[in-house]
Amino acid sequence: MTPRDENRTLPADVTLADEELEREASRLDAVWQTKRGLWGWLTTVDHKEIGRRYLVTTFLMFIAGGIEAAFMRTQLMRPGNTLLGPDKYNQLFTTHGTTMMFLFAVPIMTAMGIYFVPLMVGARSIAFPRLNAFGYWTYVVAVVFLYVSLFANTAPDVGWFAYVPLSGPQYSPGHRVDVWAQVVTFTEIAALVAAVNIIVTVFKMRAPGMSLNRVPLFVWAQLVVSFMIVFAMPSVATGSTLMLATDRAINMHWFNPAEGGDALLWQHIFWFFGHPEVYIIFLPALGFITPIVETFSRRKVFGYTALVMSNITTAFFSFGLWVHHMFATPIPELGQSLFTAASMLIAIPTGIQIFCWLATIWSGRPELRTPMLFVLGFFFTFVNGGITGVMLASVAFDKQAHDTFFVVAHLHYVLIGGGVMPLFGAFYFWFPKITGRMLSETMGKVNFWLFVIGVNVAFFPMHVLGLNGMPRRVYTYLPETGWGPLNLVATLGAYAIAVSVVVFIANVIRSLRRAPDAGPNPWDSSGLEWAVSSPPPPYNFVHTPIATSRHPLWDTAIDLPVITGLRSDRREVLLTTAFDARPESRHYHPADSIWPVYLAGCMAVVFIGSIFSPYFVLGGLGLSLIGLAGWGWTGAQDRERERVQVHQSIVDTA
Amino acid sequence: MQIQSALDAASLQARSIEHLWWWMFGVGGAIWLAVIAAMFFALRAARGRRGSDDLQHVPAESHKGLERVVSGAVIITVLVLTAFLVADYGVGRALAAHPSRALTIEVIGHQWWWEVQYDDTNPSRRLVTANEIHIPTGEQVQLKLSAADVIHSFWVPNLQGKRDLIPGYTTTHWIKADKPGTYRGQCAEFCGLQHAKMALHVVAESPSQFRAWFAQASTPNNPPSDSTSLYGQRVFLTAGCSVCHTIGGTTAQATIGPSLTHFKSRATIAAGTLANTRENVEGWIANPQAIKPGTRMPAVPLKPAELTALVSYLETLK
Amino acid sequence: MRRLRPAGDAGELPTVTFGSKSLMWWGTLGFIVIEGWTMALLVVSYFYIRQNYETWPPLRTPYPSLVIPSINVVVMLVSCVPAYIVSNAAKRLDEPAVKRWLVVQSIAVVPTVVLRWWELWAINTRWDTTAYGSAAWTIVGFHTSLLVLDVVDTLGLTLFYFIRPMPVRSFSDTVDNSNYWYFTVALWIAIYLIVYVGPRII
Amino acid sequence: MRRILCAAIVACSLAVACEREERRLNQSSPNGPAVFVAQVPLQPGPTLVTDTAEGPFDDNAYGTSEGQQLFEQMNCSGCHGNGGGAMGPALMDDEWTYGSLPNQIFASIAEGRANGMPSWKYKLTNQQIWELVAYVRSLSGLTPKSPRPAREDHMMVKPAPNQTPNAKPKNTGLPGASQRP
Repeated sequence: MTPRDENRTLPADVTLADEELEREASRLDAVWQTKRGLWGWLTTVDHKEIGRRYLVTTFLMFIAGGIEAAFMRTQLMRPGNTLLGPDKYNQLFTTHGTTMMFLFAVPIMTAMGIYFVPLMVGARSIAFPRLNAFGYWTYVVAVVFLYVSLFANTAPDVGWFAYVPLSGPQYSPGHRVDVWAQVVTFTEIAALVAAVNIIVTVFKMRAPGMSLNRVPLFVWAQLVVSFMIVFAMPSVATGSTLMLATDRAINMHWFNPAEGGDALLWQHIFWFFGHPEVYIIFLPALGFITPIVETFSRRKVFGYTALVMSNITTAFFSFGLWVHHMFATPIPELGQSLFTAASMLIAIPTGIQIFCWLATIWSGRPELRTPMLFVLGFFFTFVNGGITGVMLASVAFDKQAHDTFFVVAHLHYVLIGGGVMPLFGAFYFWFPKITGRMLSETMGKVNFWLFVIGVNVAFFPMHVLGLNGMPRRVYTYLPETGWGPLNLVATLGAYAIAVSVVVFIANVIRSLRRAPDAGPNPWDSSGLEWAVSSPPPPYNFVHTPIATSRHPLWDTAIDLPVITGLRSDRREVLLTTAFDARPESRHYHPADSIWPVYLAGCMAVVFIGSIFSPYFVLGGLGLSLIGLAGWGWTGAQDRERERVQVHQSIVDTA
Repeated sequence: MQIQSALDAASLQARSIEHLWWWMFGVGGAIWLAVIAAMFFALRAARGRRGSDDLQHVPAESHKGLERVVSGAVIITVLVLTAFLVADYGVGRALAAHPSRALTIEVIGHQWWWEVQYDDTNPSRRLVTANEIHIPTGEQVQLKLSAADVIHSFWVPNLQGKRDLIPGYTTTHWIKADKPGTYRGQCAEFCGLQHAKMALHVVAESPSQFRAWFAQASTPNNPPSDSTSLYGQRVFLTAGCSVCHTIGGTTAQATIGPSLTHFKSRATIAAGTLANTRENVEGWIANPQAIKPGTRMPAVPLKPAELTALVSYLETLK
Repeated sequence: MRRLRPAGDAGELPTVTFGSKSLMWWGTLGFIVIEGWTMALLVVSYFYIRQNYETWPPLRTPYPSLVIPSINVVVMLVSCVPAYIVSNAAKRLDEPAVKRWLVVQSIAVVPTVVLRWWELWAINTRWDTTAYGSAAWTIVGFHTSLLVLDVVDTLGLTLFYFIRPMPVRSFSDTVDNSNYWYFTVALWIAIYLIVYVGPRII
Repeated sequence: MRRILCAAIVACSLAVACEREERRLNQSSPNGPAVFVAQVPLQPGPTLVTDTAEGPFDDNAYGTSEGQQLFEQMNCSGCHGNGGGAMGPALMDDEWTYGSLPNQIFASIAEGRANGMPSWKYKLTNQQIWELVAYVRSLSGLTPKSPRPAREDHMMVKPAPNQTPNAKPKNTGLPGASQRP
């Protein structure tokens, strides 16, 4: 059965009457609504509820990491400053890196995916809602654990890369590094379940008619990145959980040179994850850019296929570059040149994407609203970071710049320019969808200008500092090095960034206090997420829409064709075929459940406990058995009404 | 002393890298300007036709044009990258070139100081010093790098790129100074509490001066003459200094801390942290933690008289 | 709000599907990929460590013993038979057969976990003596966690079938459980060859 | 709700963690060498704990690990093995000729003992000796487990080649646990 056949059977001009829709909506509400109160809050599996929490928590982490950065910048403001000693400074810069990479950048991108992918593909929910909730709670454990440790003077102090042997048992006594290893473990679990969730949602739950060549680029980016997560995150999980933690806890010798272990093994394992990580942060951000550019250039994006292809090739290349983080280590020259070539190659797909957007803007009708401004800020900042990236790919030059402030400048240009600026654009763009309220344009422009100026003032001088020989991760420096003035400038820039973030927060608070004013589609944008009310109802779509093109809302002027017939007396979602999205089956959608949060608690006992005693591990696993049983425990809901399809034959079990 | 900088090259290697940098900087800057210019032009005005649906529709021919422009830009990118690759490879070759045999110096990284040993077939003539490397100008010197505890990185920007010192590995590195001078370097791989204060100096001298220094450095000092320094020596040998430090010609032969045999001949103390002046040395011995929190040098409890005597003894170790 | 035009009806679509039509199948596949990939990384690290030794296993370290591991390989292969029968019965929605053979499968899989304990010691060195020991123990240990997970899953499923009528879709989950078991066994055969047989060859 | 929970966690972890994790860097002692009288276990100096049963670094991870480093650097292994004992007595068992209390061990290190144990009081500062005390006591499990250093980055003493595989691992988190007699 395809939409087209149905179009023949049903007269094209019939549309659903409003009161009929309302009746259906109220029925769905009764079924999909999350319970009120603490219990409902703990048990909800609504992907929008979870996604919103994810967004808030990750943004809090952004602020926390920012505060740490402010402390560090203040310490480095002048030579020989004594605000922070080496011990505190090392804890702060490690927590800053860990927070920004593991607790902010990656999860906030997946959070956007968790919230918007189902809406954009026209699904009522995400593929594995309980797993989704479990992932969020695991992430919360990581957040709480790291920050409790920070205040307990137990924050990791060996850098977010935790090189052995410095992070090994002999040179990092106490439990600081164990905290790091377990925080990483939790975030890996969260990232992996989110990735699987998004992959399956995209493959099996797209609206009828949304064949792969009609999938929005936002969703494409999320899909590609989810695949990257599946192949990158296990690497660091292996390193931190199965090697570093065991080295520290039960005297394994993975990294003990005297017993055949190898310090470089860690660097390979870590960077095999660590380099794709950058693109895991960066590609979803590119996914935000396309709809913003389309909407504010008032035209469909130029070079859709090229953009999709660049996404995929970037993902592939990004796994072949990790050694360019290790050019100063004893690695054969030839190997190094190969990685240089790969590192430069990856600039091409990124370039293609930028050219395509420029072409879109060029041939469109640009409107400089705040989201668009942030995209322009992205061009201004990220291109710079990309070029320094190509420079760093050169072995010879990298031998000078490696581990200096030049790299600090480069990575912040890439991650802030390529990640945070599109993210702010996305906030302004989709905030109305999430809350039903617009953000103030004026405050948005203040926010933008402060931010873009702050970023460039803060990080541009660091290029020079690096070339003038200032190494990274130093808690202070001597006056005679002459690094003082530029560091002062950088610090002032950092303060400007802080102010701009405060402006943003004020903007959010201001608009949250106002009455909803957005309406379903304030920007007159083209994606399916704009077809539903803002904020969307718990079931997303009363009737699953049919995607007739890449820009459903632009191409179907008035009537939106929909698929009816999904049951409204129980949670049910529509599954379609993986490639051309033909309706395939109706899938039972699980009810709210306490077990996700319970199991996350068990994970906390297992992994945090493993630092102290193996008995915690056994205990935690024992407890989780209850959780697994509860999770799997399902009665025979209306068995007789199921329609079963084995292979091709449909069997009624009535 | 030279400000440490990769843009103030004092050797073939550093200079070729510096040239590579300026070249890449020029090209990269041009590309950046081009993109930003394109961006502003793109913003200048609405192009294409405004359709009934309020969207811009691009006529086929100008779409063709866009395609041509974009693919042109991509081709340029590819060409530039290829150029970068070639340039990098060339410089890499230049850096790799080195003579078959040369003066070999072992550098061992410790938390948080540098041990320096001049190789010699005769172990007794093996010269051991710390935090200061003397090299003759105009010739390539081979460094054998290894680490005693955690990973460090040897980096003297004016002379050469950096190389990691990794436990379990011995890596080789080549440096060469064209003109005499003192070049500052600093540990470039995070190595713990005092990573920030783990510096070293490379002193490049004319070959003759170098030979003179080497001869002088290889001979133990003659024992102290005046009573104060004699007292100071006794303090050194009894108050615990000798547990970690070596002073040639005395019973102090421990290798846990830097060798102090020719202490006074070095320009700095505490791994390039302080100038080697009497006040600094006294302050350092009295309370190292105030200067380098976390350093392994303990605050040895000494009476004022003992301290001054000890320092005046150290002053004699030229 | 745009007006909605009904253009199709999903009412007639099946609600329970098997294989790649069902979500659970995709989820299982996802975690199979993740776990397989993690294991692959561990194996690569194992060979990376191997480069640091002249002899493998290191001097004064005996070869891993083969008896118990070989027995366990056989047991696992045998246990695939009931798993296969179960999944076929499930596809036929033949509840009695599913129940019957799930019991058999449960009985067949439990011994693998028991044998695993001696299998760990069959490595013949401790994890804290050499990097070789660490690598071997980590690989076998990680597979043990997958093994235990799937055995628990099988037992739980069996239990549920006997406690109360299961929803029809759990027949589909039962099939996926069997698939996951095939994966666990296949992975173990690879590890058996690398960790236990390997040192005698390389 | 969650805030209260956090507060609780913070409170208790602060309590347990601070002491363990503190990097207590070598403090300067007042001038004048620390003088000891062998019979009296009292020492002057700011960082000393003398008459209590607990040494100042017993539950401090950094101090214990510094002690471990000193143990290697001062070549204590020369006589005591890696704690297993050789020319000198083993430090991993629970036989203590001169007592296992921190101040007793302090005295043994500072004063030296008969049959070859040298006196270290003029070679090491009080703090260094206390760090050694913490490490030595950790070897035989007299200090709390969590601040103890795990294995060191050097050669482990290998077990006998024909080590019986079905011996249950007694992994005490101590370096070279497998070599215990």
